[in-house]
Amino acid sequence: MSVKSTAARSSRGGAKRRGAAGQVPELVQLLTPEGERVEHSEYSIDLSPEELRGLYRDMVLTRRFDAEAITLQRQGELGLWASLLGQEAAQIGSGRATRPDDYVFPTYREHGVAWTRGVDPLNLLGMFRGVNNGGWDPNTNNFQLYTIVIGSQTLHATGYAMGVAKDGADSAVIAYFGDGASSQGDVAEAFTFSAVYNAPVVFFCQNNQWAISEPTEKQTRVPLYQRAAGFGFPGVRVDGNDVLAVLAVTRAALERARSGGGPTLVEAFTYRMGAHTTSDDASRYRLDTERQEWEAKDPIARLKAYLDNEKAADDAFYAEVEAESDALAKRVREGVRAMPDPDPMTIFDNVYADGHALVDEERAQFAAYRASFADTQEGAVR
Amino acid sequence: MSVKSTAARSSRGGAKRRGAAGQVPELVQLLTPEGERVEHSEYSIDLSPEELRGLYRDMVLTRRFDAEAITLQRQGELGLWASLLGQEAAQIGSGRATRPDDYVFPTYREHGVAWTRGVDPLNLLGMFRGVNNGGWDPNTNNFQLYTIVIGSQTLHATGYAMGVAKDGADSAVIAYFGDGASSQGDVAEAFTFSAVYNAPVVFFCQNNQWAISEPTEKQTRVPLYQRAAGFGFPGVRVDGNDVLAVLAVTRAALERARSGGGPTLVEAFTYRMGAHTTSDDASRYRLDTERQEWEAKDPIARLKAYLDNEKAADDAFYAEVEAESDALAKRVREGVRAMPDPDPMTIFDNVYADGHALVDEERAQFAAYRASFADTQEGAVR
Amino acid sequence: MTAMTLAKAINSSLRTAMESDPKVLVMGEDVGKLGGVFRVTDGLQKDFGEERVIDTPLAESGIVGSAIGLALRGYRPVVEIQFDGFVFPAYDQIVTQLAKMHARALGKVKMPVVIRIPYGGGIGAVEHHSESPEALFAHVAGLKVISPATPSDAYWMLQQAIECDDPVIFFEPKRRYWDKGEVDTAAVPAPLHRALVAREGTDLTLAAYGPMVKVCLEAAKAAEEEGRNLEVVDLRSISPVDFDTLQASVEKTRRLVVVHEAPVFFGSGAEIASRITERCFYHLEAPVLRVGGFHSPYPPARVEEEYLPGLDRVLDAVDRALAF
Amino acid sequence: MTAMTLAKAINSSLRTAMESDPKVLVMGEDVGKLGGVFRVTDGLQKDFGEERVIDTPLAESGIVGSAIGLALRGYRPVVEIQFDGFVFPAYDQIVTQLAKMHARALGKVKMPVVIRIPYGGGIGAVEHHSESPEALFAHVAGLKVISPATPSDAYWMLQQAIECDDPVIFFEPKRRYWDKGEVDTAAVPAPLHRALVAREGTDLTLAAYGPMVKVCLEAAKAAEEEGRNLEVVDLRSISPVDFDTLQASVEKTRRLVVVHEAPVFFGSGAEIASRITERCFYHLEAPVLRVGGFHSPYPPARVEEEYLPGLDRVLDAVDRALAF
Ligand SMILES: Cc1ncc(C[n+]2csc(CCOP(=O)(O)OP(=O)(O)O)c2C)c(N)n1
Ligand SMILES: Cc1ncc(C[n+]2csc(CCOP(=O)(O)OP(=O)(O)O)c2C)c(N)n1
Ligand SMILES: [Mg+2]
Ligand SMILES: [Mg+2]
Repeated sequence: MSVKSTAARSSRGGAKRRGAAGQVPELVQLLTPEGERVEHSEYSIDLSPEELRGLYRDMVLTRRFDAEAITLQRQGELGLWASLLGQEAAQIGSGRATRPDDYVFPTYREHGVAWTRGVDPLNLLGMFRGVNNGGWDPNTNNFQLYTIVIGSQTLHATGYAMGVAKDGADSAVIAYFGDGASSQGDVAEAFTFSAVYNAPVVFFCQNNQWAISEPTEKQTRVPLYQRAAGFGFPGVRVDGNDVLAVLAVTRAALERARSGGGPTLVEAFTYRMGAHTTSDDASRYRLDTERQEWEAKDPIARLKAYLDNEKAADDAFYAEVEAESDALAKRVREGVRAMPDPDPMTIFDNVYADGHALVDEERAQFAAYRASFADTQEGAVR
Repeated sequence: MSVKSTAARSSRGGAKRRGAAGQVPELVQLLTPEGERVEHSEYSIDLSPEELRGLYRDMVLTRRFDAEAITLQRQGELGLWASLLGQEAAQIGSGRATRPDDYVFPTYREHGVAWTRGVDPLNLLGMFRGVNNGGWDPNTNNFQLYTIVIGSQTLHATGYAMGVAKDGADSAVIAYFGDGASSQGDVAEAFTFSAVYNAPVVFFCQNNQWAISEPTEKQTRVPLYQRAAGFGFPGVRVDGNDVLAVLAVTRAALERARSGGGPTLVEAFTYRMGAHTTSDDASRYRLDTERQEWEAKDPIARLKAYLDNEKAADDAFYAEVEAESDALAKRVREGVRAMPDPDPMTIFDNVYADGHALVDEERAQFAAYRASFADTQEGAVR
Repeated sequence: MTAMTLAKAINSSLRTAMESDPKVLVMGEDVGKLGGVFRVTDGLQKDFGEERVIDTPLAESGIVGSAIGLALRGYRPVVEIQFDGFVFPAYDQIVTQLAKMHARALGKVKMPVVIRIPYGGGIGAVEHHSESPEALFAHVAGLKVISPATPSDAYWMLQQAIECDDPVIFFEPKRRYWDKGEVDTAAVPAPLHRALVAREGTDLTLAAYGPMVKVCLEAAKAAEEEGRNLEVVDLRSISPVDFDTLQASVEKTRRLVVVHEAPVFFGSGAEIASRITERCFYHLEAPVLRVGGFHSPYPPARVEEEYLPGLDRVLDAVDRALAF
Repeated sequence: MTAMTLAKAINSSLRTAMESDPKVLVMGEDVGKLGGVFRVTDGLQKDFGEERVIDTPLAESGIVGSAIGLALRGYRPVVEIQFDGFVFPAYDQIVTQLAKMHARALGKVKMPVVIRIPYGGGIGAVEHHSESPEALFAHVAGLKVISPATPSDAYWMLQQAIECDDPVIFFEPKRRYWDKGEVDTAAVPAPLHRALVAREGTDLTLAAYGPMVKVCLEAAKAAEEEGRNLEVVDLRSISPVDFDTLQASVEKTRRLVVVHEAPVFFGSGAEIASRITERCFYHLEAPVLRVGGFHSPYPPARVEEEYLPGLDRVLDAVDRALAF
């Protein structure tokens, strides 16, 4: 990464290496892009080598899974894929900050967070393959289904957090959303509700610089983390490619929520290294040089440099992670290929929990209609 | 007004007489409740005695009109009335800051602003009488129709302001809304759009402490003017019962908009002295003592005290305004009583500008149906 | 058996539900101290506290969106939308989230959220306070849509809606809030989505729900004086519609007029007419006629009586149907 | 005459409108450099600049709300909603503001706003990307709702919609974007709300609009092989519906099947069936039958072909109608 590019970015409210003397730097960082540990006046972290290796493993496996999904999409096994490439630290760092009793409300790109919650990666693929609209039980891992309508889930998270508070539980809730989503009225309403009820929720914004083809300047003219103050709760910008900083900042925010401190907005400053989805062609709207600059800040390379500097990992470890990655990719590949298409009659399932006469009627009619093809040659030909 | 009550209010982010040494006071004030002129480091104003008398006259006439409307509602001439009692300074001060080429987007309570724009007060009554849903041409006085769905008009104002900028005109736009409205997603989206496009719009929030039965604490836990900073534009809180301060602050904000400075949020800190509307019973949710405290800050009494201190008005002037008030009330009373019910066939008018076959069909059918009663005795009896 | 107004019946029903299930919450604008602009939640906050009767910020999407979250946490929120015309800021949350969550989760989560909406005209209100948007919800799979016509149904149907594990849009006929009727809080209520024959007749069926049931009963009475014997079916439920009950009625009377306040175009009457025509094609002696609002915004209060389907317009349609 | 895809026809139409009227604006998410996710606005920002082809923040209510303000200022915004399922955050602005502003102002202001919505399924997409919400707009007075089926109609109807002083919801059949057809940019187009007989026939009328017209034409062809002569009416407009043209067709064929992708319950077919039944009661030899989506959320892509009305389901309905 050239210092110049960082400077350019900071002119639009972006990353700064260090604040002016006496000031808290705008961007919380605990690990430089070169893998050096730096201290921060407000956030600290002290992880064992094993924990550090765990984060590395999480990020590598997540990236591998993501790459496999892209391949599967290219091969026609998935209809679409939304890659998290480049956002591994933001997701693993924040996801690993949650406790099992916390509840997570993702968008559609939180494959890394899902991993930290113990959701089987295969489950994430159902929706992208087109066999379901979200194939897991949210309550198994306290990980809600992917939400596609931008911003909606921030309100669900707020309501859930209001419920946690009513129950007197000390769990926290975390809602993921993007820089683009910050413009949705629902997100502002979530800020208002959570502030007024002092709900234990962390709003985790992955500012990956782009909302499909639109740069963050089309959504805001000041850094997004500053949005929170006007609603009466703290906002903090963290280097989203620094897994240690993300972990530290998210932990603090979740702890604050658990202990009655109310909401916090965390803006993870990161980058979407790939296209928006496999349907998108990023070359139409952004220069590859921008991407290249961010490559120098790669979250995995950064942690590896640190692990190596600290001698916290050896070749055997890396080889083991590599083997695990291969196994994961294989399992995913085979799992997806074996994923059956749903029975068409499931269209009528789960529309209602307590039944609905019209659904019953349509189900019966459709079954009869389909049965009519079983015996006529003519029908089958049409 | 007791000093104590002001202090109590300020604990929830309310009025402060003076900030701590060296700090800009949170609440811009140029006239104390006792009618003393005070200076402010950022905002100043210098009005001629005639201009001061003009503001007084505006406020008195507006209040009289409002009182007459309440009476007319009690007499059954109006179905409903939303009184502006107590908010005269906020409305006259801001309305008088606008230029004819500026454009105003009101809610449903901006009778004072309408007055400053030259809208005939009678026009405002049509909707409350139930003879129309807004009976004036917005482009005659650049004063949009009253908008009932809370918050919607802030986006219209933003779009209009985007258009002004596109046209290269140096006009400004002002959007009125309430403390309750600040919670609507639309208002946040208006903040986002206006900031991103640097639209020449002033968001004028009359924080009258209540949204029907809900105090401002149910909408926000920090002062509302602070909302703006997180969207990248300035917010300022002005003593909404001080017509001079409101005029000065709004003028500055409009001027900023006209000269390419983009949006500003003005929070006029004021009080709804009456019930929400004539349908409301404020005694169910608030103490009359609160109202009494605000009476001591009355905007009209305050300006009168100043006029008297400055010897800027004499008895003849007051008598003249009184006479004008009586005449206005009479004209309004008579005008409303003479306001005819609409012809039922107008239901079909103006649904579309370019026509619609179904409306034509229904109009014809309804006309035939109504005509059928003209000749049958039986029908008329039913 | 107690005589009470429809508003009071809803109040009692909420109270009963809150007493029997601590997970039931009431939330909305001004539902607390004020008791709602129609006093439907009067006294509830006093007795159940601010944690269960929640005055919300002024943001309908926020209200419904946070209710969804509360439901995910195991609560059963009963949301009040202040007036019909103010449900639209919440429409996205209702249509894309509330209605679809159960299906999206393959049945793993439930959405027991009731959205109470005072609806319809006839109270002399300003714009957006008199609309009937039920068709806009009935078209959406995943929602149940109901509307009581009497205090007794208001009481019981709300109980059933709150017990239901699906989202229910509960349309309250606001101009009937002050009408009194007997409520037997110990009765065994009819199934939630069952239509009831409110008046038996032989010559033609009038079908309605909510505020129009009363108008239809009055029309039937007026028609009786002219020697016509009309049956009135109170549909009670708009999604699903109890077509079996209606079909039985129409097979008997051979004529059907559907009445609602909402605009006719793309309104409930269209669905009912189409389906009944399909089911009763050889029985019908006249096309199913519809009486409802015009294709125009709800008009100013001083002409609403002309706009709203009243006795005369219903009887006019009856005449036309009988003329076939 | 040029052959072009439906997407390209819309692109050309926008270009023509922008060239001839400087007040025409294009706005939406990703409409600029990207040219929209379907490339429908491809190249427009390059040629007309960022002031006229506006990439907006990600907020649909904001997009429509600010378009209303721009219209008040004299502009003619053409708004793009990225996918059908994302129009709902803007629903409040559309229904309570855009649709009612002209009437509210007693005709003093006009609302020439076009809202383009790629709609319908069949493209293998994820949730919210395949819906057909047209009924939710047609029920609302003040809006006009149209949907072209061919590149030529896409070109011309968009021209006419932009020229219209009323708000128009322009539903684009997204799965036909890549279908080619002849467009004569010098032709005199049919009136905007006129239905067209796309194929003449005598035995039964198929009525459809947008993506289903092609399916109906294919069904008619298939039926021909079985000796049945079906007429296909392309309605083109959903509000208003050209009932005169349809009535004339049904009086001739005496049977009608309405086809759309949207759920049948409370869908367009209901309105069309009711009104045609009323108008043609003595002509109809069978009830009007409807073919459309089920009362369920749009299903996952891998079963959408079963969900969507196709040749077989249309022909099944034709068989049923002819069996009466
Ligand atoms: C309400 C709504 N409008 C539009 C879309 C289409 N859409 C999907 S993703 C996206 C961009 C989201 O950007 P951001 O919030 O930054 O998240 P990112 O994809 O960058 O992770 C858009 C416009 C949508 N899903 N929902
Ligand atoms: C979207 C919407 N929801 C609810 C209402 C009902 N309502 C009318 S005024 C009002 C309170 C408004 O409070 P505020 O914004 O503070 O303005 P004020 O009346 O105090 O001037 C409410 C809830 C409405 N008009 N629109
Ligand atoms: Mg992004
Ligand atoms: Mg207020």
